[in-house]
Amino acid sequence: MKLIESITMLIIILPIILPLTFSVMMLFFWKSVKIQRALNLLATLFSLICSLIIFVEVNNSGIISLQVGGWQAPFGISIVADLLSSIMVIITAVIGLTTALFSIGSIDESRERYLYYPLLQFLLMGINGAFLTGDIFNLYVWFEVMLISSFVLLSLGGRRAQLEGAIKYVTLNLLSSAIFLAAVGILYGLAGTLNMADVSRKIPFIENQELVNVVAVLFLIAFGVKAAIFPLFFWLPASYHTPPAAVSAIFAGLLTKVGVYAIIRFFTTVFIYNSDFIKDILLVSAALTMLTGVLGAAAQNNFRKILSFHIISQIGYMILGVALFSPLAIAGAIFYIIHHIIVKTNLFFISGYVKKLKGSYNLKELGGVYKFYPMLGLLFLIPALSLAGIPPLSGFWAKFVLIKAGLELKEFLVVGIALLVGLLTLFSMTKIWNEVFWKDDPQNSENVTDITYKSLTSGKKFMMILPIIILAFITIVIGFYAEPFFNIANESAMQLLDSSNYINSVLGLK
Amino acid sequence: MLYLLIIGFIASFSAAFIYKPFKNYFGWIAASFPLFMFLSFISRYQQVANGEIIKEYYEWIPSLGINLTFILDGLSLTFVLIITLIGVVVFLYAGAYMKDYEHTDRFFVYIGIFMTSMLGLVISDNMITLFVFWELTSISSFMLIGFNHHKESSRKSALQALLVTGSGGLALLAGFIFLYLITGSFEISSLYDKHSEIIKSGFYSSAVILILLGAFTKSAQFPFHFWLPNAMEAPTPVSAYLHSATMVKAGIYLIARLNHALGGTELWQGTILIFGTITMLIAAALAIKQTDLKRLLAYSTLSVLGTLTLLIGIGSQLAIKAFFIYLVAHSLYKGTLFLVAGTLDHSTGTRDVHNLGGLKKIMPVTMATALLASSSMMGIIPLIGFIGKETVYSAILEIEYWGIFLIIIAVISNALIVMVTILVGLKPFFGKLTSTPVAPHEAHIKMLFGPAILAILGLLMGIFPNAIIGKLLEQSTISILTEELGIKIKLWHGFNLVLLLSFITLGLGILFYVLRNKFFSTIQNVRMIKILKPSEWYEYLLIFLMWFAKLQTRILQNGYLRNYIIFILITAIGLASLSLIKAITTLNINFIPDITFYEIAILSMMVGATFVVITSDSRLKSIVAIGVVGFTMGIIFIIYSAPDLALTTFAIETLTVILFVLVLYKLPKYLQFSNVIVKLRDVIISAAVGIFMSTVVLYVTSLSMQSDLKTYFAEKSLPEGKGRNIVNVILVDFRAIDTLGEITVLAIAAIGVYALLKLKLDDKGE
Amino acid sequence: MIEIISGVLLLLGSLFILLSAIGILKMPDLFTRMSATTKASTLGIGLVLIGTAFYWEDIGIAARAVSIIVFLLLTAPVAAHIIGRAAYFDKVNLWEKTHIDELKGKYDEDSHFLA
Amino acid sequence: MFSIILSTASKYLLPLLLIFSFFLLLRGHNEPGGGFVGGLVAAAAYALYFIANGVYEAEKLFKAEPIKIISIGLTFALISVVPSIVSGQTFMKGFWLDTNIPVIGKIGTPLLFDLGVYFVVLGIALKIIFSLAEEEK
Amino acid sequence: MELFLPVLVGLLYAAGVYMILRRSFVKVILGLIFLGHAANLLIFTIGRLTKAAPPFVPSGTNILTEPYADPLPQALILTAIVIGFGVQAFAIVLFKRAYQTVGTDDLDKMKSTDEID
Amino acid sequence: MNQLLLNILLAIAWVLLIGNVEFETFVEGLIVGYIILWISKSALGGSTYFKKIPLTISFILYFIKELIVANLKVAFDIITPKDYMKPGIIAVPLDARTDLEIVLLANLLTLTPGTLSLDVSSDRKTLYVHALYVKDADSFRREIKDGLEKRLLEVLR
Amino acid sequence: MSFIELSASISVSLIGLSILIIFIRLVIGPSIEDRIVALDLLSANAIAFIAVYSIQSMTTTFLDVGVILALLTFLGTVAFASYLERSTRK
Ligand code: NA
Ligand code: NA
Repeated sequence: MKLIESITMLIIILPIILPLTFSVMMLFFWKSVKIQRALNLLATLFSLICSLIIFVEVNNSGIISLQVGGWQAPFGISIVADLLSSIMVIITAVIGLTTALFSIGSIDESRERYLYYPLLQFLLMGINGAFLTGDIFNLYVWFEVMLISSFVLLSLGGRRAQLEGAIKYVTLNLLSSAIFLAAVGILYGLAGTLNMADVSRKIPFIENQELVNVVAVLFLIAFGVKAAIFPLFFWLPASYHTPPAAVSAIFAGLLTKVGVYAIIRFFTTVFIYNSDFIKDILLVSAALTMLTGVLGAAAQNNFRKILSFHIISQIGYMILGVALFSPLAIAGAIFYIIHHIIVKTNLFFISGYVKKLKGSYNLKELGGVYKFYPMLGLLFLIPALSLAGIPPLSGFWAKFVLIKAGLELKEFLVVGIALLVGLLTLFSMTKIWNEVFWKDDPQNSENVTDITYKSLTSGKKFMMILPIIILAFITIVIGFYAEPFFNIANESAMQLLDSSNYINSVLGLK
Repeated sequence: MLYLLIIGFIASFSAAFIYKPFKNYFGWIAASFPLFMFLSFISRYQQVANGEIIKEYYEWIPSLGINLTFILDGLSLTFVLIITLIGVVVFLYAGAYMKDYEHTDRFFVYIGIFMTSMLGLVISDNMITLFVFWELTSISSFMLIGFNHHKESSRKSALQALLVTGSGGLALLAGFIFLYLITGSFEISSLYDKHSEIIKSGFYSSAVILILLGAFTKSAQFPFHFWLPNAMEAPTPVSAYLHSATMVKAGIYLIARLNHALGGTELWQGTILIFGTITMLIAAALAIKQTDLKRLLAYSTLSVLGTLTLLIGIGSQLAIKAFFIYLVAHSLYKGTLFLVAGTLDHSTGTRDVHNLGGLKKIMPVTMATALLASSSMMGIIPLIGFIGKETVYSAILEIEYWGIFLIIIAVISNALIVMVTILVGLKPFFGKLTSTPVAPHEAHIKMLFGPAILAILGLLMGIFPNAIIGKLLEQSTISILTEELGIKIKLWHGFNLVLLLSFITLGLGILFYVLRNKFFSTIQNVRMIKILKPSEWYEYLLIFLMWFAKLQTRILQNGYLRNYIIFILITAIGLASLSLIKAITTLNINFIPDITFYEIAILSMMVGATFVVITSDSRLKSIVAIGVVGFTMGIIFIIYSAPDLALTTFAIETLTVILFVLVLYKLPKYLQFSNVIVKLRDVIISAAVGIFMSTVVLYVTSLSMQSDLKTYFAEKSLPEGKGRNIVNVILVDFRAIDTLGEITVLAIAAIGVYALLKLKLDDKGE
Repeated sequence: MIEIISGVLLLLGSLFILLSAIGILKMPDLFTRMSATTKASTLGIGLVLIGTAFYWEDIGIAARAVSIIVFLLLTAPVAAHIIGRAAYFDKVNLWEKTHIDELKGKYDEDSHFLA
Repeated sequence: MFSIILSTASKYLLPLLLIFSFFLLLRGHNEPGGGFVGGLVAAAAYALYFIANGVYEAEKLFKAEPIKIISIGLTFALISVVPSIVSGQTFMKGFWLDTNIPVIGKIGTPLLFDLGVYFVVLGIALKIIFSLAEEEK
Repeated sequence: MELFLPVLVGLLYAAGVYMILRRSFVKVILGLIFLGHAANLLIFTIGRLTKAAPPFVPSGTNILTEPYADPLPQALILTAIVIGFGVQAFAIVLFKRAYQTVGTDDLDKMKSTDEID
Repeated sequence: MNQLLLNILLAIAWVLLIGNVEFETFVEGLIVGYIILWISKSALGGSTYFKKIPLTISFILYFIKELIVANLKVAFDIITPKDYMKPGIIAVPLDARTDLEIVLLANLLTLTPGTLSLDVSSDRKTLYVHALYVKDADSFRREIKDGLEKRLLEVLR
Repeated sequence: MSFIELSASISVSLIGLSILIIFIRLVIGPSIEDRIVALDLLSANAIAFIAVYSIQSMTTTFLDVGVILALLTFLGTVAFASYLERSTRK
């Protein structure tokens, strides 16, 4: 009986421990790529199951918290799953699973032999840790786990572009870590505690509230770099187009969203969001993030570079949700995150598939895909149009909610920008569509595929197309069946805005 | 109705699978789909005609007020019937016309989706549901306009149409949300009794402007009209369908649909009236220059769309009546003429009016059809077009003050349309037979049947207007004006001013035709100043957009790592300092300078070593110096009671040195890159960061801190953590999960170093 | 009594340490500096450590002091040797009064083989 | 680089340093030290040996693949949480045996965890150093 | 009130920032190391300082009584140092590989991934 | 035999480090030492040592005396402004044969102020020494061979 | 102030002074080897400082740091020297 209880308690830490356990197992089998593939797949499957159970638990019985080592909060480290966390963990698992599949189909064996799969699991471990922890310093640790795995995944293979991209990625992210660490230190110096719930409780008693604002700004900058908001995003376009598509895809889907998650978490649970200063920063940043991102995309002629800049642009929408800070806006931001992760990952997968097919990411060199692979074209249109906010796909509802929230709060300018950016996004997506799918292949109008594609087994091809189908299907489901998704987003927004439940659950009050 | 839509979408997609096996008679199969829709809806005719409003309701996203509510009233049904009826003809026609195209199966998928979306649009009562279908028509028309996507012009036109209608769509969405914010509902039918509330609201004008933007772009009103002629890149059945009867009418439909809620104000009526008038005239005028059959028709369509808009702008009972009749008439004859143009193209290989002539003997059926439709278009009795034009003139004449002015414009525009009609509908068949790229021949029955039906329908409606559309007209007017219409449609009103105007129009039209032929080369040479052409605005806007996008990307994403760092740091320090300044004013602390001897030693070592690192011209020297920095850190940790930290620092420093030594082996000498100004800038930035950090630390440490954690660890470390070294107990017990993460980082770093050094893929690919 | 012994040892040791510090500053070239420092500082530190051990009268502390001393005795000359050798390769200038250099020309420039 | 003096010294220093690293590991719970510093000292010992004798000799001496050591370390860390799960306690709750062992004092899962840390640190330091050294050959 | 450590914190930050703004990547790494030291010293200082009282429970007693240094910042810094080391080690090797591939340590020569193609 | 000796030495080192002179600690040290030796077994070649304890003691005393004398000599040179040094690098032929002998000799020479062992020739027959006070090379060589080397070899052989 | 306290203070001051003097050598060099020797000596001084500081602060926990410091300094010196040696080899 006790064991069962323990396992139910254990469930919320499993998204962190499972990937680690499987990574270690893979390290023991590091000579056998096949075993690693299987273990990796198994790990992601288990993680998905766990995350679903966590979600059901949280949805049924409220916020769950685990005091690691039995040291009561705020003295030990708390692992906490509220709705937002559990949603994020589920999406992480979905993306993990699809990336695992896509990797089997697309990653070259040399990378696999150099421990690609354990790295993937380490990355997921860090991401899940960041979503689940209730401790500020522990968040820093998970950020670092996530970062270092992403550093390695980014540079794995050692091609020139990878290395050049990685240098910027690494340096700027380390800079953000340094700011993060400083902020953690200052916050401890002010509040004398690291537990998010406890900090939230103690902040009102700090003598100098203006100093709290200083820390809040520093956290915002640190997370802003990770989230790639304006003007802190430079590392992203410099690097995201350099690694293999599977890596780009999981980065594109998950990494920046951890930054967004942290911003949401800090400005709902930890800090009390009552400063016009912070709001102004967020609003201006949201607008400029949307704009500069989409304009950056408009300037590009490379499939993945366009997609990379669009990540930034889309992050702007999520930040807009946080900046507006009404329940609807936060719900919109959460809905946006869910939608965007699914869609963006898929677009990167598709870019990878096209690359395998045609041997290039450059729009000028590509063409003729739709003619011979209409299914792939259709599969591209689903996420692409969703990203552009075409109804009734998921992206439309995401934008709709935010625009509605913005108009409710009479933030007309930023709503106007959001709408304009939506149009420009559509422009970019049609540009890809025109150049890659519609246009004839500039080299040859016959069905010419790259040598690598010809050499792929049908199993590998299937492994590449399957995750694309899965994610496209999810996009459609979210679009056509948006009500439950929106309701959950709404509920998590409510939970975030009333942090007393969180605090009580973590600190064991009441 | 929802089920009909679902069936519609499924049927559309199924075309992809059933096209190939039934290729030869696919036109009939395809036509049965809109026919089925037509029959399904016309079965409700009686109900609607009796004034019943049929509604359906399904929950979709109730928490956002978005539901699948469908409404079938006179207005909807009119549009539904036009859409499906012309659909039957176009689908049948396309079966033959598209036979030799590649991927015709895809064509039927798109056009099926398009039709279904169009149906959804006109039966939706919920604004957001309507918007969903609105955007779906944009997307499916994008696919249709760009159907010949191997041609760059096709792709460009498709993009243009999508961007113009898409931008309007976004405005429309915002407009809808404004309406929601005013009324708390997205249901259009719920707006009936909220008219006064709406027009009094502060959001009213925003809502009107945004919604009209949406409608105007979709219905190609000036200055957004340019996408429509360009969209003639599409295969002819597409042009016939989208640009005569369906898509471009969506905007008109929307204006009509929302008239009851938003109308009655100067803003609404005036804007619509003015833009409608301008479009009517300009489009007709622009037609003069055209030589391509389809482009001629397109400009005439634009003019008609302007007229329709103008009519709603007038907003009188008579105007609405005119609107309705003209709408039906136009759909019929324009659909026919587009298809005729397609047939001519198909049979002769050209669409240039100058290359066509004397085909009456070779293509008799086509000629007959064209004649019938042209008569309607020119407003010749007894076709429906005649009634349409008559009513339009009557409605305009009713206007006070501006009526005269408007009627002149209307007559001129219509005369120009007459000219277009002569060019498209008559000229190809009469006169001398010209040589064409393909030897002309009469078209296949499937391509003749449909247009002929439509043309005949136009005749029948002209003769028996009340029997066929009378009831529908009444109900439609109720939908638009929320009041009953007391006027019956009549073909013949006797000799009056309006009839005179009709004759003037015809005469003027013929005059225009003659003049046009006479001065054709002159007309061709008339170049409009580019800046005046909205299509050029679009081009300029795109060019500007690309220029600006590249410029801002080059400025921001410039590739220089240090610029990125500077951006981040200035943002961080700038924003944080703003808060800090406020914090400082509320603080006062006293410094007691109490510096011991070894503190001086440490400080001078730190400063000296830092200085050496910064100024050093050799790598090894910097490494030795940074070793001293680390070493000094260790000493600080010893002085301030942190032996574990000191141990770790020394160990790490040594390992870092070893690493550096292994890595830097054989690297070249430092190069001095930066000039004095750059260095000065960097010194200022770094000094700012340093001063900021020092200040923060000073002020935070000046506050008192009461940490429960410190005492807790001191009390529990030995009894419960079983260790005297509290730091270690924290690391392996209290906060063991931190340490777990930490060793994971190390493991990953090791893998990373190993992989980086061992795995070196060549630079081809990726 | 023990405190006095300890204090004297501390003072003596730190004097030797100071001496070696002055030595390293004053001596004319690297080799003479190393000659001066390696020993004086080892001796000085040894004395200070013994002094400390005396002060605490604790076997554990004494053991640590002894281990440090032993370790220094083991490593200091090795360190001096490899630095000196590296310096010789690196062509660090000998003091002009160095009158005999029997090592000159004995090293193979490429392989560092020493005849 | 080869120097008889350094090479010989390193051979005698290696066991001395290793014993010292164990010492740091085991005493760490009560005195300065712990798995991390212990692991680093052990790695330093091997690093010294490697610098003095070359990577070939060092790898001959250190036969285990460092990645295996890392895996073992992580495994120890993971095993240390098993008792807490099996006994139905909070995750990672420390477990201690009653017996008092000299030097170490009490034995419990946190020490096992620390041992894991020791191995990971040792493994990574060696992996990094050896990879770099091989790169140069 | 200690003045000298806050000043040192600022000095280290300034040095770190200055170094990461250089064009040579070796200098950038040195800058990152400075920033690491700076952050550690910041946490150490801001967690309040105590001289000559390490957080060890003396033998013979069960709990530690004031004055003693706060052990938590120390534990945090330890973790941060170690993480920083792992990351730095990777960064150093990354830069080495970049040097091998690009043939220079000038960061201005490593802009290819930001170009518009 | 040699291994056992080393093992016991390690155990003693252990006891000293722990600072807890008890039998249990010693046994523990033996076990730990055994593990260490087992890990590092290939690092240690065979050689014999620790035979002549009295000789060793007298050697240590001799060395300490030398150490202090030489230290004072150098100290004097450091604190007085004038330099009395006549440095030089001298090749000293070696009688010491085994690595241990050579290394011990070289290191002890270095520890003695005024002299610094720079390197051993690759054939291990010559030791190159830097010295602060060299009147002439031959007498310097003799000094070392008759002094430190002879005494050291007595102890070791 | 007892004799031992006094001598400890003097001792710390002397060591501090030595550290500063050695540091001058570290800064002025001129050769890299000079700097390494200086660094080596600095850390030896740190060991002495730790020893005396343990008397001043009445805590013994720091002495372990001294042991480590001795070991690591040696390692660092060896690393530097080997680097120098190899970089001069062709
Ligand atoms: Na714990
Ligand atoms: Na640690």
